[in-house]
Amino acid sequence: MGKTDLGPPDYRTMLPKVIEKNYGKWKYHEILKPGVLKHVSETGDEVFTVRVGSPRLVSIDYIRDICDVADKYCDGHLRFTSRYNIELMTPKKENVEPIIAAVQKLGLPVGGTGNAISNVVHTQGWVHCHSAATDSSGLVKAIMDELYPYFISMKLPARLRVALACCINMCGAVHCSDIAIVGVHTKPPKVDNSKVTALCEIPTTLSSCPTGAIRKDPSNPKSLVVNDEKCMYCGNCYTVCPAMPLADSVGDGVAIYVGGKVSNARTAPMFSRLAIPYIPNNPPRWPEVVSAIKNIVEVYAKHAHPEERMGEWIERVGWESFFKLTGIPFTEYHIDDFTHAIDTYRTTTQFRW
Amino acid sequence: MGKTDLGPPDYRTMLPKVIEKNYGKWKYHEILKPGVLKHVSETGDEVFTVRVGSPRLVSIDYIRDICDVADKYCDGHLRFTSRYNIELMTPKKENVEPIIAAVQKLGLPVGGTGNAISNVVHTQGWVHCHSAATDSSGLVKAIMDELYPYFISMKLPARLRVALACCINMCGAVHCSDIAIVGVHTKPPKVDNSKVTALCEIPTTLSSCPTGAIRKDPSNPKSLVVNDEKCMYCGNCYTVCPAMPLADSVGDGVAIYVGGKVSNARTAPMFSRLAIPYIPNNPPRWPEVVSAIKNIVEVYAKHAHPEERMGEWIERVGWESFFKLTGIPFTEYHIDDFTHAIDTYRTTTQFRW
Amino acid sequence: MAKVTLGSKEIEIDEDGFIQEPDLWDEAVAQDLAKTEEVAEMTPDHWAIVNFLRNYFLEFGIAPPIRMITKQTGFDLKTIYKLFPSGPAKGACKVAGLPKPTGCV
Amino acid sequence: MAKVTLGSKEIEIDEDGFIQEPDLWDEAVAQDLAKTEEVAEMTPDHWAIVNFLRNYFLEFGIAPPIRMITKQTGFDLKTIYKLFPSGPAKGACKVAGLPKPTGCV
Amino acid sequence: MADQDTPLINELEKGPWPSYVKEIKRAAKKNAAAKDLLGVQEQSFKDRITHWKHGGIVGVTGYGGGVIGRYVDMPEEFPNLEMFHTMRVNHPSGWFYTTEALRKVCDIWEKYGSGMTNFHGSTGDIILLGTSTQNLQPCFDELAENGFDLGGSGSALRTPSACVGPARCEYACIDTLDICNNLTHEFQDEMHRPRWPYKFKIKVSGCCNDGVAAIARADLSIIGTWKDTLRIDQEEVRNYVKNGFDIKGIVIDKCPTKALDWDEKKKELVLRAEDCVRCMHCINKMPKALRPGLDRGATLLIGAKAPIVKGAYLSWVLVPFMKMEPPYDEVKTLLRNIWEWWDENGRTRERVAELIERLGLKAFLKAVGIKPVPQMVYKPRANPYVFFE
Amino acid sequence: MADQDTPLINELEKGPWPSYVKEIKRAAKKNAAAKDLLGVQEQSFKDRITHWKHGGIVGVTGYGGGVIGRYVDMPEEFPNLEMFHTMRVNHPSGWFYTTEALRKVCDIWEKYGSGMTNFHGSTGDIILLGTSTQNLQPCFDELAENGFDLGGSGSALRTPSACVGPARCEYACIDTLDICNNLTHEFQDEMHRPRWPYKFKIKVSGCCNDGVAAIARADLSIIGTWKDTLRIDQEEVRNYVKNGFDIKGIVIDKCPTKALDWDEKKKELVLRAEDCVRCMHCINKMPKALRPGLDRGATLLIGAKAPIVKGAYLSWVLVPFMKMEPPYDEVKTLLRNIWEWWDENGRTRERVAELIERLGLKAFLKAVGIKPVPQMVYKPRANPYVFFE
Ligand code: SRM
Ligand code: SRM
Ligand code: SRM
Ligand code: SRM
Ligand code: SF4
Ligand code: SF4
Ligand code: SF4
Ligand code: SF4
Ligand code: SF4
Ligand code: SF4
Ligand code: SF4
Ligand code: SF4
Repeated sequence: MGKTDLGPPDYRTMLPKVIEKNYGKWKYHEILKPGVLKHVSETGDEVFTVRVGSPRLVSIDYIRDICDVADKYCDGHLRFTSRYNIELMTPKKENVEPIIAAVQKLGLPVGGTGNAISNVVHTQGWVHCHSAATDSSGLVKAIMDELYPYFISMKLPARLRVALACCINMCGAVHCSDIAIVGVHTKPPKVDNSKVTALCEIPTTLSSCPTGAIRKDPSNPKSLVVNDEKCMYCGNCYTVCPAMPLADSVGDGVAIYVGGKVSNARTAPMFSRLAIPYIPNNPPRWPEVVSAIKNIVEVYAKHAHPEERMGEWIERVGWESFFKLTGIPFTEYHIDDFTHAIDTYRTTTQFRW
Repeated sequence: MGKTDLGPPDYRTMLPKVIEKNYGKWKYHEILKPGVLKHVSETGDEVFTVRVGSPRLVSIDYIRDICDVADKYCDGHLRFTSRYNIELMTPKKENVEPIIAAVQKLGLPVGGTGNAISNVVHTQGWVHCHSAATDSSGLVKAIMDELYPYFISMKLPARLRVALACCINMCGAVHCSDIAIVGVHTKPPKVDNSKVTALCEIPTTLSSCPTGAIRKDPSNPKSLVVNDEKCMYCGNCYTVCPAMPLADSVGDGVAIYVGGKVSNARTAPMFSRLAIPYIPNNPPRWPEVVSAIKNIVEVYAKHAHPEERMGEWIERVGWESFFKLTGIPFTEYHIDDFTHAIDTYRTTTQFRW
Repeated sequence: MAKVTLGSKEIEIDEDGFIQEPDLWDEAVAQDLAKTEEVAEMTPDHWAIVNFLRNYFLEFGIAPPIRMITKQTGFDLKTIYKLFPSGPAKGACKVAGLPKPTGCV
Repeated sequence: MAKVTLGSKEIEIDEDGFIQEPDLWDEAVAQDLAKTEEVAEMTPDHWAIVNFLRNYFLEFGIAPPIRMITKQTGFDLKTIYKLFPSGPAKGACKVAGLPKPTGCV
Repeated sequence: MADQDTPLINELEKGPWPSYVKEIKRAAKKNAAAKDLLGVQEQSFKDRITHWKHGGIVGVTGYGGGVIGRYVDMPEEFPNLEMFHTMRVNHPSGWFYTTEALRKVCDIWEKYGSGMTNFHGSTGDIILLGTSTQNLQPCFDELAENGFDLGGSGSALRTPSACVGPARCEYACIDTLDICNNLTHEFQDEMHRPRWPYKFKIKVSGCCNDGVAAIARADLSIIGTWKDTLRIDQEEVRNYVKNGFDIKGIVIDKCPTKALDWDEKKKELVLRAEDCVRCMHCINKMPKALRPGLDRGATLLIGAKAPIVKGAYLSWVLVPFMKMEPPYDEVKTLLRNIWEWWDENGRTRERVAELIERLGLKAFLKAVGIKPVPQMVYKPRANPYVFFE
Repeated sequence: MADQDTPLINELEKGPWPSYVKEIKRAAKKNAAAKDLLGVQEQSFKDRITHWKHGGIVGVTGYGGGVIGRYVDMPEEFPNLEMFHTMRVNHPSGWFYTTEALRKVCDIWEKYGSGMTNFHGSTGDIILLGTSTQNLQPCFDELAENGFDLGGSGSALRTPSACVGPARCEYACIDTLDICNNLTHEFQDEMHRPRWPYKFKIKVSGCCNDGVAAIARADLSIIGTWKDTLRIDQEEVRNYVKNGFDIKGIVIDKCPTKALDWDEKKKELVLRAEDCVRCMHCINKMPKALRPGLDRGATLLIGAKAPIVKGAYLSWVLVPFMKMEPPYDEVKTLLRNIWEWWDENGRTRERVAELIERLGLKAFLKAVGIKPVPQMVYKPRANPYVFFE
């Protein structure tokens, strides 16, 4: 048994010199152009940052390529952002263009700053997770190919955060994103009763279901039945009981939620809310999902005021206008029927036609 | 058996002539002074209305007195408002002052219009109801004696609606009033098991309790026990089971809620929210309740913007400011712990110190 | 509360005339109670309703909802008021010896 | 899934080495399972934990929460990891023949 | 009951606001029950507790409601209150009366009751406060002779009410009085013969100022509105501004959707009509200059109630717009559909909103045949728990 | 796996955004598991379904977490994926690296794993994607040799994360990196040896722009703020305005509490300090002119999580203001109190917010010793259901 409980490396050993020196002394910043930040310190020092898009799921050789660039222009330091972008920092303004050239040579885009669409926070999908109702890296790639112009520019009314989770466990801040793509099942779990006893804690499984859809089979104490009527395919039972898979090649697909945010700027953080309840999976490029997202982005770009996030725009014009402007049909699925549903009902005569 | 299902008298038989003639044709109105409205019709006709405060709980002789005034100046017609005020209407401007003089002779105030405190919507209290945790007419009288200046003037930032319910059944729009006074019990019901069988449906009683505090006594199937810990004195069990009274001469009192509204003007309707959890009953004049209300009204009058209702003012400045400005202590009781409590928690870093 | 003679028994009733000693109820008591509720004579139709009420109460501990009464007895509400002019709650339940209804009926 | 010999029996295990035929579990099986989890020898302390886990599971159908284990056995978490280096979930539960824990433990 | 016997309540004869104690004393001069009422009120002030017993089922022939039975808990001390029932008398829509009709009610009540009344109860009935079981039927019969009927109580339709509306208000977008009167007459059976899981209330306001507080306390609210654009008389707007009216502070800044601007150059009020959510505020503040549009109807909302048992509910939008013309068949059909579903599925003492919450708005809409529209909600669901069909 | 065997995923080599398929192909050149990964991905694209089996409990000696066990469901077809576990490696606070450290991780992963990684996982770990049970321990040992340790998984403290903060952001009101690093080191045991009802996450943002989305996904959020007044450099404000910046549209009108005005005469930005709720917006838009105040600390919020089981939660205010200075004892004590109460009362798989909702915020506050203040709530209760003591 080797060392344990070492903890992560001390960040102080990782900081570039200019950062170390000006730690806590930054005074202001400017965005020189998409993907390029300049931070100015009270000491007069400056640091230039080139932000580089990344597919997140990468090979070690990719990391080594990036390290080569950092070694060359950034004194052997770099960082990643909270949204998987790479940030290459240098105190030397003259290094900025070479850095850009170097990463572009690697096929990587520079951007994601200011009023842009930054990288998509996402998850494992069919690359690693048993729970996935859609793929993650593949769908993100398809989406970002389309949204690419918004990554390398800053022409949106405000920043727009896209996130994707391959199932409703929602690994990532998907539930509070301007646009959230969520993998959904639409069929109840198929119980494999031969495995229930060996694999599952029955009481845990019963109580895992938010709607109480799972009962013991009265005729067989060691098996479970699902009341399909009461099931809304959340997969929570499957999480605790491997004998209840609910993935389905026909039923699985994607839902789109919109209007969430996390920052406390101007408005309080908001949940993303249902825009499109279901689009079937259509790999490799999910064209229906991609075009639905594009439509939403474009309608937003056209109608929002400057510095207005997606959710702020929708709250201002009303959800009824959102559905009208995007042409997305409003259905019974949009009306909440879970625990706090009643709080979403419109208790005023104020609305738009 | 006489006539049944006659329905109420047809309102058309009750309308003054000027109203009949200009029905649906009114063009605009003015408030000539507190308690006096002038409505102008598209036909050019005018009707003058004198609004008169009333204690609501009145003798038939009082009604006859009013009828005398109406016979003299209003061609034998009058109406009541949705808040118990009397409205004496006449097409003749010259009748206005005589009407005012006549009702004032009866000891009745003229006012309640515009940015005033109108009559208090209230309930039965100790005059008629078995469920009352406080008196209604008595407490209202004590309050209105104090708020009287606000009835006969229009000096508040906006209209201010006061309502009172003698128990949390809340007969009246108490739950959406600028200031709501509510009779509250603070002790669990005392079960009279000798009466339970004869008087109560046990299953109904058990299921009446929102917190599940009532159980059958395991040792005696015909009797009930209350888990005092789980009881929040709502009295719903008493409503269905007379054998569970919870009135208590020491425990009963009054809570004050603020900031509700009903109109859809500017903002959506709002619930009133807890300001003061409990003040013991102190008849005949409930001085603590009266002065607490006066304080709230005065702080509101001082700080609100023009045309800003109590709740709108509080939402603008924040509840933290409301408690600060009024000096009312914020306690654990103010924090919701019922079904939708979580929606009241502040999910943002935005607040005032 | 007062004691009155119903079906030749002394039975305690409340102010509204509902019997307070449910165990003493029998058909004779019902017949006398009916008189207090403007029911001149207890016909089979009356009994159908009273028996339904009583059996339901004995089984479930509550008076049945009106919809249940009309569905199960086949009498519509109009007919029930004809049979019991003071209605199912005040009239029929009283005759059936149930506790005074608070919510339903 | 694979069959392996544990306590001189052929028992099916899953990829993680958890037995799939709980009815075949006995002390000998436990002893063999322990070896796969870096437990050289099953001491009374080991048994105390394993028996608690097993009894709890048989009674309630679930593995006990960690807090329950430490409270009931008197061993703190550090000690449990000393006894079962792969921890209560992977180590002790496996030895006790429980289904593979998902949520708790 | 002599004055010196009621020192506590005598306190409430003082002060500027008219005194109900004086009123009871007036009635007490003629009526023994009213006299005892003084006593029991004093007693409650002393004891700080109510002296009324729980419930009572009394009534008139052919009705299941309309009377609240009441008995005092100290019948020895207050023998005239042994029975002290209230009768709920349905008011004419809008609470308009001729003095003749009112005097008639007073005379009848002098004959059969305590002489004390509430004008009105908070649902809107004339409350005749205090009579005996024996007097109920003759009192009712005589009221009926004179054109008055009882209102609702119990698990029934309750007395609908309406704001003054077109009778004396320029804002009214629907004929509140006619709607109220028409529906009340249509549903007499539902009002007088309780049959549902619980009570059901209807209130009608001519505009969203909501003068009968429908949105807060009616199971079905009918609230006037318009579909076209509010009307602006620019000349009158200018007059307001000329007279020093702070149009920016009072109107423009307070429009909830910022749909208004004041064009200082053109001296014109500019309205972005598609943004107006018809909140009435600008009209309220400038009634001479602004008026509702002309394509009028009602928004129907469902579900308000007091807190028992699940906490209070405000109504929410059910039908964004419905034309309101006699005989109001569309709303009548809707009401019947609602009642049918509620009656079939509701538990005892479950208001319609609670049932909808329990079974889901989706199921309710399907049952009453209404299509989901975004106007029904503030926002779509945030959770991913969708039941697909 | 030859190119022609993966026609579907090959499609994703096209297009402007960098391609993860290309990355897998790069790794596949050196590693058989990565090669099979291409195959299983193609298979999933074809079948529209995942090919990974449920769960797996594997790990390293002495730890109860840090590894996610994974097995493919077609082991015959993809023998190199029979075991394909991921290792969660705790990142240095702020995700700063030397290339030396990074290269080291790459080398180790080349030796023991598939060569595929996530930089980073959405909790913030370096995700080393795909290795066998046998390789876990040696890989871990070698990581540890080189200064890296595992992050959290299971019912444990998860890897805390922090925004870049004072390292490169002028807005940071607290030392996010130091706090994150300090707490992570303090609670190694809680991270590596699961013991609670469920997972617990901590995230640290330097200001309420919340660069790590703490408020949406951390059980405890530590978010920088200030108690005094934001600082205004009027000269720089004037510069903005001079350069055509729409101060009214972009800043004044968007201040949530209307705390700002632009005095056109004095050419000054006027701030009503008591109305500022420190939302950062005006500072964000005029970073050269405006800065946070100087009396700094953090607002602590509790409770965010994803939707399983009761719907998602956003964090809410627990401590409006706490000074944040090493060794951060106050927050450590608070964390221990929270965990103690949660662990004692929580059900299996019940996050702390769900427990608080179930037992009441009141009980929670009492247990952790925090006084109720109005900042914790948007509004007081509307219902009358108060439990008096
Ligand atoms: C690098 C990073 C912090 C880190 O530790 O990694 C960062 C850095 C900055 N953020 Fe951020 N934010 C970062 C994630 C976030 C997040 C979290 C997220 O996206 O998941 C948020 C919350 C987003 C949300 O609300 O959904 C976030 C909300 C903001 C905001 C508030 C925006 C708003 O108006 O709602 C600002 C202020 C602004 O730009 O006006 C801001 C401002 C900034 C500034 C300008 C701060 C500064 O002075 O240095 C930095 C450059 C921003 C830019 O991209 O233009 N940053 N920032 C993160 C970059 C992520 C990326 O690669 O895109
Ligand atoms: C790897 C990662 C996704 C990614 O690709 O980035 C991930 C992957 C999984 N998460 Fe997650 N979660 C990951 C970040 C998150 C986040 C985001 C965060 O931490 O900021 C969330 C939302 C925040 C939260 O905690 O609520 C998240 C919410 C969940 C949930 C729902 C928890 C809830 O209370 O609602 C589950 C379900 C569960 O716990 O059983 C879950 C479960 C899982 C499991 C373990 C699947 C399972 O049911 O056992 C996934 C393993 C996938 C695999 O095969 O590798 N994961 N998970 C993230 C961790 C990487 C890292 O350590 O850096
Ligand atoms: C007479 C009455 C209708 C009736 O059928 O009886 C009535 C009559 C008028 N109301 Fe009202 N309202 C009446 C109850 C209400 C109610 C219900 C209540 O108080 O329980 C409300 C909702 C109150 C609430 O929100 O809590 C109500 C909210 C309004 C409003 C909206 C106020 C706001 O800004 O929130 C207006 C518009 C205004 O005055 O600016 C209004 C305006 C008016 C106007 C000006 C309408 C008109 O043009 O004639 C009338 C004279 C108002 C005045 O008093 O200055 N009326 N009005 C009611 C008088 C009650 C009383 O005696 O005080
Ligand atoms: C007389 C009146 C109060 C008043 O003085 O004005 C009244 C009096 C009673 N109400 Fe009420 N309610 C009266 C209007 C209301 C209103 C207001 C309204 O209708 O606009 C409400 C709130 C709106 C609503 O319906 O939710 C109201 C909500 C209640 C409730 C709570 C219902 C709920 O669902 O939360 C109860 C309790 C119950 O039904 O068991 C109740 C019960 C009662 C009872 C019958 C007491 C009981 O538990 O049996 C009271 C009889 C008192 C008595 O001895 O005379 N009363 N009650 C009002 C009827 C007068 C009239 O017909 O005009
Ligand atoms: S979102 Fe669901 S499917 Fe995707 S990684 Fe998380 S748990 Fe797995
Ligand atoms: S998928 Fe969700 S709703 Fe359906 S049975 Fe499983 S836990 Fe219940
Ligand atoms: S509020 Fe309560 S006490 Fe008052 S009249 Fe209504 S039910 Fe009776
Ligand atoms: S008063 Fe309310 S909470 Fe208390 S036992 Fe009765 S019904 Fe339950
Ligand atoms: S609700 Fe509207 S229409 Fe009715 S009286 Fe009030 S202002 Fe007039
Ligand atoms: S009615 Fe209301 S929403 Fe419409 S313009 Fe006037 S103030 Fe604005
Ligand atoms: S959260 Fe605030 S302090 Fe941290 S990086 Fe973002 S803007 Fe800077
Ligand atoms: S920080 Fe936000 S609240 Fe404070 S003045 Fe600036 S914009 Fe207004």
